[in-house]
Amino acid sequence: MPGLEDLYREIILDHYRNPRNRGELDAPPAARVEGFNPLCGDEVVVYLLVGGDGRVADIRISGQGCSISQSSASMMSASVKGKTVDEARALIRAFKGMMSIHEQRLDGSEDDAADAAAQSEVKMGDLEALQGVVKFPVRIKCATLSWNTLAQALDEATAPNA
Amino acid sequence: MPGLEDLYREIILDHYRNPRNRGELDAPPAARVEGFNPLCGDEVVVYLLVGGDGRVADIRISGQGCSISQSSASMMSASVKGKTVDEARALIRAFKGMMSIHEQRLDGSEDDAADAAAQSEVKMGDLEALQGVVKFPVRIKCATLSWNTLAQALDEATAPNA
Amino acid sequence: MALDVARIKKDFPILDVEVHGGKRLVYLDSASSSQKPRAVLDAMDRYYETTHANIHRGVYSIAEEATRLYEESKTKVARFIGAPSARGVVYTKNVTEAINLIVYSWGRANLREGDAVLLTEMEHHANLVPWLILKEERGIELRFLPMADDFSLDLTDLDRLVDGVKFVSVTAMSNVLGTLTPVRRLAEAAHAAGALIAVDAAQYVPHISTDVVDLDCDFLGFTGHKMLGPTGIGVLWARDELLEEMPAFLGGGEMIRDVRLDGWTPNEIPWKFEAGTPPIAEAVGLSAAIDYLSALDLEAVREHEVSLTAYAMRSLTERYGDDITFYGPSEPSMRGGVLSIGFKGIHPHDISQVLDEEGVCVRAGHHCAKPLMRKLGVSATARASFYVYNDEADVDALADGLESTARLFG
Amino acid sequence: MALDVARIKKDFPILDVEVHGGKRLVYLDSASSSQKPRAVLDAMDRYYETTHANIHRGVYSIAEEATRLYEESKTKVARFIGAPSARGVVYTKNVTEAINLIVYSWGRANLREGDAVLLTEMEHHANLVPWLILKEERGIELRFLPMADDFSLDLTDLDRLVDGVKFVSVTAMSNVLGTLTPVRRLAEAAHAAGALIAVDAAQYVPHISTDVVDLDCDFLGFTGHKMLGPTGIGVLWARDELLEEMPAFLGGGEMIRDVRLDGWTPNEIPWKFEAGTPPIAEAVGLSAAIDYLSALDLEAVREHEVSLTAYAMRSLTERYGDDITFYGPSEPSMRGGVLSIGFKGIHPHDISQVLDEEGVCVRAGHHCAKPLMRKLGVSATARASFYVYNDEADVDALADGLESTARLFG
Ligand SMILES: Cc1ncc(COP(=O)(O)O)c(C=O)c1O
Ligand SMILES: Cc1ncc(COP(=O)(O)O)c(C=O)c1O
Repeated sequence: MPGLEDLYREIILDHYRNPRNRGELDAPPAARVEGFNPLCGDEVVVYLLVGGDGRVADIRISGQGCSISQSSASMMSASVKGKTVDEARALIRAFKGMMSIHEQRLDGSEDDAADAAAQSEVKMGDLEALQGVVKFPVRIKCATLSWNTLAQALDEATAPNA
Repeated sequence: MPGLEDLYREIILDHYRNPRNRGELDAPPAARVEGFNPLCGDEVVVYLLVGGDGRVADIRISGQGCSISQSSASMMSASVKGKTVDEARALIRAFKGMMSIHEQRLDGSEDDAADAAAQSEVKMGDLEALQGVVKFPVRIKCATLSWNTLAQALDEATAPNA
Repeated sequence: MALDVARIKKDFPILDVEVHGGKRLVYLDSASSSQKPRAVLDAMDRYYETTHANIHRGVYSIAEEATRLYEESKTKVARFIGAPSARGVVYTKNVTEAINLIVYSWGRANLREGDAVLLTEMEHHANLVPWLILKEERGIELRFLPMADDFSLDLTDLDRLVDGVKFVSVTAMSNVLGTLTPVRRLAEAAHAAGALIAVDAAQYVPHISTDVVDLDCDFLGFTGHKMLGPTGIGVLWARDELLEEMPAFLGGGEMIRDVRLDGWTPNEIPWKFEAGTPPIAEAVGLSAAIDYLSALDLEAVREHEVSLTAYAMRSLTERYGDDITFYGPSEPSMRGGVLSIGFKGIHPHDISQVLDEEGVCVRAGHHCAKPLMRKLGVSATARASFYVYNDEADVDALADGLESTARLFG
Repeated sequence: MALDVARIKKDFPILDVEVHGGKRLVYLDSASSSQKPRAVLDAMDRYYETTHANIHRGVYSIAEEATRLYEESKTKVARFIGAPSARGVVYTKNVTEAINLIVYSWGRANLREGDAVLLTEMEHHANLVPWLILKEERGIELRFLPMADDFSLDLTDLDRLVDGVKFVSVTAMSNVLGTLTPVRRLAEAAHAAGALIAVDAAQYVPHISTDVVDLDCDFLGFTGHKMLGPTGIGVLWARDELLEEMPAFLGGGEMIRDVRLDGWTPNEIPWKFEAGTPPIAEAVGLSAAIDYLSALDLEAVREHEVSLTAYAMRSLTERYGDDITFYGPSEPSMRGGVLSIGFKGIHPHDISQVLDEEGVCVRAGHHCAKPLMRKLGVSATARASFYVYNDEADVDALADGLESTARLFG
């Protein structure tokens, strides 16, 4: 049985207590996407502004959730700010690779393989602290909520008609 | 565990091998009613002729079934022939009283009490041989099939517009 | 007579389990699913080891005995809820299926566009989603009795809301708030309005002596796994006459009288509503669970839970004052042993996670009552719930665990 | 490798039972329901004694472990039937519910008056009555592939019958005749006609290695209690894309993503179709049953049953000649281990009753296939059926028992 210290690392608690990039942006011009965890009712709203240079010019997070979903969102916002859209997408893949539990898959899912590859190429930095969540399967969705929402926001911000 | 000899008494096997009143009657004037055991698919057809004197003038049985349903039908036909409609009805009640398993009832059902009373007043004769069936609950419906069908036939034969 | 909880605990093997390196398991999630006493497990094992066969169709003796055990189980269920006979007892896989059966069979046969059904804002999804599905399909109207500020059911507008409805379907006890609803009064109002009433008694039957005649309801549903019984079995009770009239729901073996390639005729009730092989071993387990509960005596069970709830509310308040919020009626005798709490604004997931580390199991989430959570203005609560095997030491473990939570997140 | 039946028998506690004063139990009714090995009972006990909690919603560790065991069970089921993923595996209470799910959800969403569905004359009521109910409701047309004189499925008119149908639903093996139907060929015909195909594999999956990709079917249903597993659990497998499109069936907890008082959104598959608390312990038991069967090896199981069926047909014919009739294909390799017999015109009830006295359990009746019985021209048959724990001594006991029957009724 993994202990709580694997889950609630100091840096996670820090992001939970002092969330970065908390707030809202005008949408439009920003993309605004809501994410939702049906298990617990947690909600996250991602506001994303991609600049003319194809980089994440600004990002804000609102919504409510547990320490894992809140800190993951906070760390996510800090880590993608200033990144190009492609870099952000690679980071999402890498993060989800880190979070995926392979045991319940029957087929060697290609997505997983790609995620794992992405993971090995991308520097995760502080995000590694969230790795302990994998040992608590119920909480994985808490950790990935904001990342899935970011993926949608990136799609929206870069859609041809946006 | 009751032994088979409780179920397959000699007299029952005799009625099974040599069924009495087997055949059909013209209907009308006879009442013709089909009975049906969904458990096993057994079918019995009772042909009943009630005379002007209110007595069972003739009765015939057709259909197919197991030894218990066949012999019970045969014994039933022999025992009601010549009886008045009321006597036949009393016999049905008495027979069903003998066959009822009380353990599964929650309420003191009045029908049961009446059946039991009827049973004590009516002479069952050979029919007593079927009492052993009660120990084989699944077979009770085999034994009562022809009697339930007779009850319907009596209703039909004595209906105002018949 | 008070429950001898120390002795009762010994009957539940799982309570001997140690978690997280030597922590005693403190199970406070019986509103989600109860634990099972050895007597229930033994009854099912004995059934499988000596008697198992498919029922209703077999002439040979183990099949006959299996059939007898199955039907005896229904007789026990009928007695347990004061039903006049076992003919009104239908086994389903859980209470959710029982409610769906009502909606699919009675609902679809009787409700047309514009017909109104009255529910409450406190319903579990099990007594809401089936009606929402019918609403989409048929355009029926759903009305809701609201929750009052004191977490009771607000009856102020009952007369207006019940007027003209064809059906009323209400929980007897909220699985989030612990609120007991006034079922008899609602039944009276329903019947006065010419409507039928169904009661979701999933949280009621396991804890409070139930009499369907007394409650004057037309349908009552509950679920085996919340009353010391196994998973895989639920109960729908209904008045015989209603079951007689209602069209069949699931089709298959057992529920027919005759089948031809071009048509079929239904079996007698209750079997008309039991298509296919029923949960036989589960029925045997439910029998044993009812025996166990009856031996404890439901009055004593209720008394125990009220006093444990009172103790929990008192001791948590003494220790945490305004840092703790109870979502539910403040008077223990007006509620069940289900305690939804908010604590220092800490997310229920985090509370439950930290408590787990101490061996304390509480549920965190929306408890399948999202509309009610919205009304409460929270996305989740942490919920502790009590049953026959819980005692004050369990409550103390919860209180201690909250302290660890506060230390980490406070 | 041949099955070591003597060893296998030891794994099934019920086979040690003595009936009627010292008679060994000779269980020949596995087509109705199989017996359970100790490993299955132990797995369920262990679950209840160490892990039970409601699944999917709990953060604490036993709830997490219960969830893992439940999902692992689905993964095992998926592997066992060659399904590409566990996402297509829905747990129901039995296969009857699985088929009703297809008819209520896919059927009601896709079939209108006049649309045709193709079944066979050999269907169990489970794969007939749900369609008859839909026919009454919607006026769909039902067509039937007939039984041939040699008890095989008559494909002479397949092209004509399949032409224009929207759905095909067929048994993979008749529970009366033992007839194996050519599922792959039927799937090909269905797909060529633009129809989907569902397979009732209740009598197939327990006995014959199954690969849904190979069979090329769209839906496949089977039931736990016929494959060494517990009562109270069935399986519907379907192609992911179909489940995605199909509307929900039963409404309640677990199957939702969000619920408001005025609407709801469904959960992902497969949970969209699992309303309420599922059969959790039963899923654990089914896991253990699959492990047990897999360890025996399905090829060996099939071989064993073919040779036992061959032995039974041979020895009964040697002993009783024309006095015995087999309703079913004469070639053992073309059939399952289900032997419906007629004997000297003695009613099957009486046969079964006398056999019971000798400890031999066979089923007497219409086996939930009344239209087929009518076609056979009988109201009932006596049916012996074989599984992994049966051997030639069991068949000999059956043959001896028939002699007692003849003595009493011949
Ligand atoms: C071919 C077939 N289909 C369906 C069923 C129904 O199974 P269950 O009663 O478990 O739903 C059976 C068994 O009775 C069967 O043999
Ligand atoms: C009030 C209420 N109704 C219905 C249910 C659903 O019970 P089940 O999941 O056994 O169908 C529950 C429990 O989750 C409940 O608390």
